[in-house]
Amino acid sequence: MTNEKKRTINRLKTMYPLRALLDEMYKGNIEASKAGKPTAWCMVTFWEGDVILKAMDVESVYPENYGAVCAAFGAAPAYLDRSDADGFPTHMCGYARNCLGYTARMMDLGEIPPGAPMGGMPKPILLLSSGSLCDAHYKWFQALGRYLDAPVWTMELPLPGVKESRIEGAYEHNIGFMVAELREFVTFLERLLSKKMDWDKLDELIDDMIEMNRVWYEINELRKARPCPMHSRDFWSSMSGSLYPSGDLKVSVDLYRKMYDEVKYRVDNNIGALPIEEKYRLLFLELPPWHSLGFFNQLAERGWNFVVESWSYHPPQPIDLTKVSDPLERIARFTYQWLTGRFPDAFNAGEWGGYSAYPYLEYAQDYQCDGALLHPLVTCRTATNHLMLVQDRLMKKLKIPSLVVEGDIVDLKLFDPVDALRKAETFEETMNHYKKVRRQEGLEW
Amino acid sequence: MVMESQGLARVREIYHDRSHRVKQLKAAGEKVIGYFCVYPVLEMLTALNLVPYRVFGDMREPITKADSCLPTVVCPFIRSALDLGLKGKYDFLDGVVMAHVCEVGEKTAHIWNLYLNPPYFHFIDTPHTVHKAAQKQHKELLKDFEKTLELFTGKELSPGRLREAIEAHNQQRALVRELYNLRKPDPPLISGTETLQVMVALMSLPVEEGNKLLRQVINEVKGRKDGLQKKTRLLIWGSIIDDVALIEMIEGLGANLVMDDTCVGSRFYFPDVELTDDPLDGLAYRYLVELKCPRTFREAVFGETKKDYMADLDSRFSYLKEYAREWNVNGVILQSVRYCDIHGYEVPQVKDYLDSIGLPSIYLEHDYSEAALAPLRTRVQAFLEVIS
Amino acid sequence: MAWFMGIDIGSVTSKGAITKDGKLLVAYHLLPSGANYRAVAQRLREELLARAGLSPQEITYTIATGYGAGSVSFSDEQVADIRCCARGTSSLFPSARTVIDIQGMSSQVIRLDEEGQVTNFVVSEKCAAGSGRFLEIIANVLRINLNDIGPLSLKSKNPITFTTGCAVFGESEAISRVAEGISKEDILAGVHMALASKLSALIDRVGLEEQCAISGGGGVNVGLIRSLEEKLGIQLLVPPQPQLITALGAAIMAEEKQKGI
Amino acid sequence: MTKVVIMDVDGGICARVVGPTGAEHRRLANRVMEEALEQANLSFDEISYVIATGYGRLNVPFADRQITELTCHARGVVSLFPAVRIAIDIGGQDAKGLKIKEGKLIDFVMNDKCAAGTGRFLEVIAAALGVKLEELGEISLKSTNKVKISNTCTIFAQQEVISYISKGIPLEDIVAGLHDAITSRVVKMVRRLKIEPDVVFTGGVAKNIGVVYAMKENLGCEVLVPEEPLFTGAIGAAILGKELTLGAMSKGEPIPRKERRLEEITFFS
Ligand SMILES: Nc1ncnc2c1ncn2[C@@H]1O[C@H](COP(=O)(O)OP(=O)(O)O)[C@@H](O)[C@H]1O
Ligand SMILES: Nc1ncnc2c1ncn2[C@@H]1O[C@H](COP(=O)(O)OP(=O)(O)O)[C@@H](O)[C@H]1O
Ligand code: SF4
Ligand code: SF4
Ligand code: SF4
Repeated sequence: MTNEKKRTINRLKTMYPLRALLDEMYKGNIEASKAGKPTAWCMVTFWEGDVILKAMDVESVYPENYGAVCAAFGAAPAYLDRSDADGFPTHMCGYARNCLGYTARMMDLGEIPPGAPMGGMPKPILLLSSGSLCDAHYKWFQALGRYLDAPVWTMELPLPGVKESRIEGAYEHNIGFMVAELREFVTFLERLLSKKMDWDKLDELIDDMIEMNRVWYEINELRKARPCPMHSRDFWSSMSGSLYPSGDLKVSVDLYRKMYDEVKYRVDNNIGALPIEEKYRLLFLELPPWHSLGFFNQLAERGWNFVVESWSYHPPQPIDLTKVSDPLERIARFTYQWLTGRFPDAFNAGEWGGYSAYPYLEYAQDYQCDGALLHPLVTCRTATNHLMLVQDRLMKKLKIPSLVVEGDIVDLKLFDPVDALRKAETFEETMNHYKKVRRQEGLEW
Repeated sequence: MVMESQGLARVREIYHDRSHRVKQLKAAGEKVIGYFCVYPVLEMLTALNLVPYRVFGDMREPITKADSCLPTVVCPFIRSALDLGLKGKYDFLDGVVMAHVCEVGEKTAHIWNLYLNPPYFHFIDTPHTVHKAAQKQHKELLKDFEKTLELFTGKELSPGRLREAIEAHNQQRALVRELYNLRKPDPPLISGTETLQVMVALMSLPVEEGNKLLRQVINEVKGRKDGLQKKTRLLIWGSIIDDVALIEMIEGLGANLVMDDTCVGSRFYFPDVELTDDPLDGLAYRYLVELKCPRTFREAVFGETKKDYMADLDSRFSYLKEYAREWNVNGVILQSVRYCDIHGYEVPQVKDYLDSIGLPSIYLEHDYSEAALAPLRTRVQAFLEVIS
Repeated sequence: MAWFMGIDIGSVTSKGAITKDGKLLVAYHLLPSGANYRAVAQRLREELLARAGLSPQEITYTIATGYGAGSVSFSDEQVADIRCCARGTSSLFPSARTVIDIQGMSSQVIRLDEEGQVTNFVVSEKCAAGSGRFLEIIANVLRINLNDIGPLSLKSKNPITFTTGCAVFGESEAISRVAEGISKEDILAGVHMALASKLSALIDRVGLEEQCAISGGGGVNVGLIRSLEEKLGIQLLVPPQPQLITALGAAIMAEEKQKGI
Repeated sequence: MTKVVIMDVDGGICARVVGPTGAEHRRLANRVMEEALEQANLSFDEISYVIATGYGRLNVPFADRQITELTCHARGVVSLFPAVRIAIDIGGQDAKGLKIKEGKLIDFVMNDKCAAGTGRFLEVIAAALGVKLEELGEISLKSTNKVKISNTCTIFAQQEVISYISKGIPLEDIVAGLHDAITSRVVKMVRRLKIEPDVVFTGGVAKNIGVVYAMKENLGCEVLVPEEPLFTGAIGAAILGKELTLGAMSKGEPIPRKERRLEEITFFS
């Protein structure tokens, strides 16, 4: 925390309680499991499955997040070794391999491995995987079948192309697909738990979830201001509230409202996230180097403000769902909006890259970015696949340059802060250059 | 008059100059549609008189252009295919159909559409499970596909024509199975290398032409006298193999590849399409449920609240046991291109299954590059030494 | 009249330059870096001052760069070598839009604009087989002076193909080729081709734009230049003292900094 | 290195010779072979069967058969340690891990691409330090505070090591750091095989007691080293040769020898 003391970034006070939610989640999981409450391991299903589990009183644990935790605590190498030994190719997702190794150890010992960070993840009764965005999500959970006798439910999510999404009837059959999927899932859960869904509870939970995301969306809208009032570091610290909703959602809604007030106050009073002049406004993709976040403080000292980041961790643009009475349809429409909300604009712009590239073109303009910092990860295809495309689109359409700094999610040594800083220094020149180019081409904000 | 070569000689010709024939057809006014992987529904193309042409990469050509829009840590097969596209080698295609096979396949679809902008392009967002809802969705997606095809060709896709196309493709599948039966004797009548060349040729021709060629090949192979020698019999499983280099290397080390579970082989051709009242039902079912590629998630008994690992393996992989028995296999080569998550996660499970039925196996990971195959030689050779 | 100093402490060679107003080069010098970067920086400074006939106080601003920049106690500022290299290149070749910089430990490809500002760049991995070091190693086993490897390799008619991508194994391979009676020029030409193809993979990552210059120690080598030109199908801009480019750029940046450009 | 083992019909070793491989595999293989014959007091014609293995196995003109080093190593290791489950072999050209079950090779991993992570790493750096390979082990055992080698590349690690020397860091700490660097690279690779005892460590590098020590530390388990770790592959090849010969004889078949061409045998005159 020594970096914090120097105050290179003005952290939001309201971020801390949101960040604490994550720690509480791990503690809560363990306690709940001791109290005999069932646990499901979930892949980030992006708003689809988690509320349903909550409504059925099932605790959710997020192995993907736990991968980051293990990496940060230095516990990952032992788990990775174990999964390598079990024959899983090493080029695959580090979080997945971490989880496979962890699970193998847990099943060998018959209990949570001693020394597991944050108390470990309790044994699940269900694996809720997702067909969304990432192949590792469902293949990883399928592979866990080797150790766990828990059933795997793969939650479907349509991922249409921009043009295909506009074929007549496509919108509705995609929604219909999601609703049918969710319904089948509820039926399955009812059988698994031998109890009935409490639809009223679900209804309320979904409204809370939607409201929480609306506030969260509004907070991020405020970041378009110059100087930007909130740094990506604060975003990353508080995003877990919406991605891994834990505890009472009403509490989270309240925390986000407080955050909104603080950010609003800053905007009204022209207070930026940097104590010094904001020289460069940056866009960040995708997962940050969790272990080297101090790197962002070093950049902050040079006047780099990170004003917006990965669209997939951002909430959808709000749409009116009050007239949709079926709660499952409400989640479906909410989630589909998150995926395809920008498709009409993408279509008009002729950007077939869809959700993987187009949101960044909008962000870069709306948040007036000077450059993008891309962080390809050796073992996370999903966070890497589209980066070259984004780099190319940003340059072609908006003359915004990108700096590429390699790293990994578990092999923390791959990110070299010294080298990264050397590149960053050079990149300032590149950003200056393109500022001029944009001005010449009438693109400058 | 130039005599058309026949049978395997013609296969070799096509293999070495894949696009020659479709370019002729194109010059004669036909439209050629490229497709990736095994999920685009070919019958719908055939029914509209479009010539399906499978898009492959090239293991012999260094990837230079694709790196500007795909990172190097993804499947080199897809990178290579896109690279060829960006180099203009697929410019003769009138359209391209891609499906959501894997994530990088999906991303590449959009990149292809954006950068190569073919006159026709369609992406089928094939579901990831075989849930009832997914099957229904798949049919809806095929209807979407139908709409864009009709718009492109200006013709209507009639159920009658679709049924004829299904029959023609089923015919091809039956012939391929017949050819594969000729690999059952010891020694097999046709080598793995030749078989792959036949498969590649079929994927480069209109279906009826392919059927004719297949009949010639089968007759020729049946009449062989001085064929192959008895050697260790292998099955090969895994990600795409569209070039004979790997197979040739393995067979050159003293083995006969007698069976495969890859998508330029049995995985593509074995399941038939059932002729249902609405032909789209049979197609939607076959292409989602019957195709056995690890990109589709399946569990032992769908919706079952209990799980049993071995039963799960058995329901997913028992066809491999059948193959091994019928083709009298001594060992299995599991192979995957590097960075293929779909196959990577599957490997330990397939291995567990093969162990459980007492079939030795080895896993090879390669870079989809002919030059980089050399280090695998020793591994394969040692494996052969161990199992024989 | 003001003078500016640029010091580039490389992994192999340390280079220095003094410029005066208007970016004119007045003195330069090269020394092997050795193990003690601090000492070599001092000696370099003394030698440069002597050559320019200046006293230390007459230097208005000094910029240090390169692998050992942190060891230059007398510098006013440190700047990333990529920027210095771009600036140095641009001062000699204003038309250059790409520069390939081949150093002893790694290589980098830089894209730049008409003012010598970096518009894009890539840096290679730290593997000897992708840097100038590979050439040193092979020159050493063939017992050829580094200065001669370029000219000699140009005589080759049948360059060998290296089967390994590792400099250490490459060294053994070169030795066995010698034993097989293969000529030294064919081996050298082979090394140049091997390095050129590694570099071209690097170039592909940022895209090549003409005009393209070469800098760093690799630019001293006509054989490597030829192989690169063949591989890329273009003609490279070769500065008179390629190794010095980064130091020159550092001195130019010193002038810019001092003038607040 | 080139090694030759001559074995009698009962599995007894009559000769065991090692020589450098050097640039000219062919001639040297002949020379080492000659020496071995001398040691065993045999003529070449008296050898029933010759198997060549290893990286240069195709360059042995007088062999009846070539078999990969993986199979030969496994055979050799099993003959010495029947309970072996994992064999780690680090030679000068490559490093490999073998997984063995009931005496049979069932899986393996290998690196022959990057010299870091093979014995060559130590050769190169020992030469730079002016230390003999044989001495590395003893030296490193004295270390109390091993350094961390930050460069992966052999060449740059060599440079790094020299700078440590000039900074006055004790030689033993540097050497111990080197042993740790090479061991952790190899172990990382071998872990894929799921390590279970007995673990046997062979190859020239296993002669280095410091690496053996680092290996134990890295694996967290006991490591067995044969008395002559260099010869494991050659012993395995000899055993396979013996088995082939005896197998053929018991079935009354001719020994499946290659025609030994005369001009090659004249090398031995
Ligand atoms: N006289 C020469 N002739 C040919 N190549 C040379 C010569 N001098 C240096 N080199 C090459 O330049 C490389 C060193 O380049 P340099 O830019 O000085 O590196 P660094 O900045 O890391 O010290 C050497 O590895 C060698 O390949
Ligand atoms: N006496 C020794 N003491 C320590 N290390 C040795 C000794 N002899 C050989 N080595 C190591 O063994 C390596 C050679 O091993 P070897 O198994 O003969 O390899 P290869 O079969 O690939 O030639 C050398 O690189 C060296 O690191
Ligand atoms: S590959 Fe990336 S997105 Fe996919 S599970 Fe792993 S960390 Fe998550
Ligand atoms: S080989 Fe794997 S990654 Fe590549 S296209 Fe096929 S499924 Fe996708
Ligand atoms: S391959 Fe060779 S040159 Fe490259 S890092 Fe490894 S040891 Fe160094």
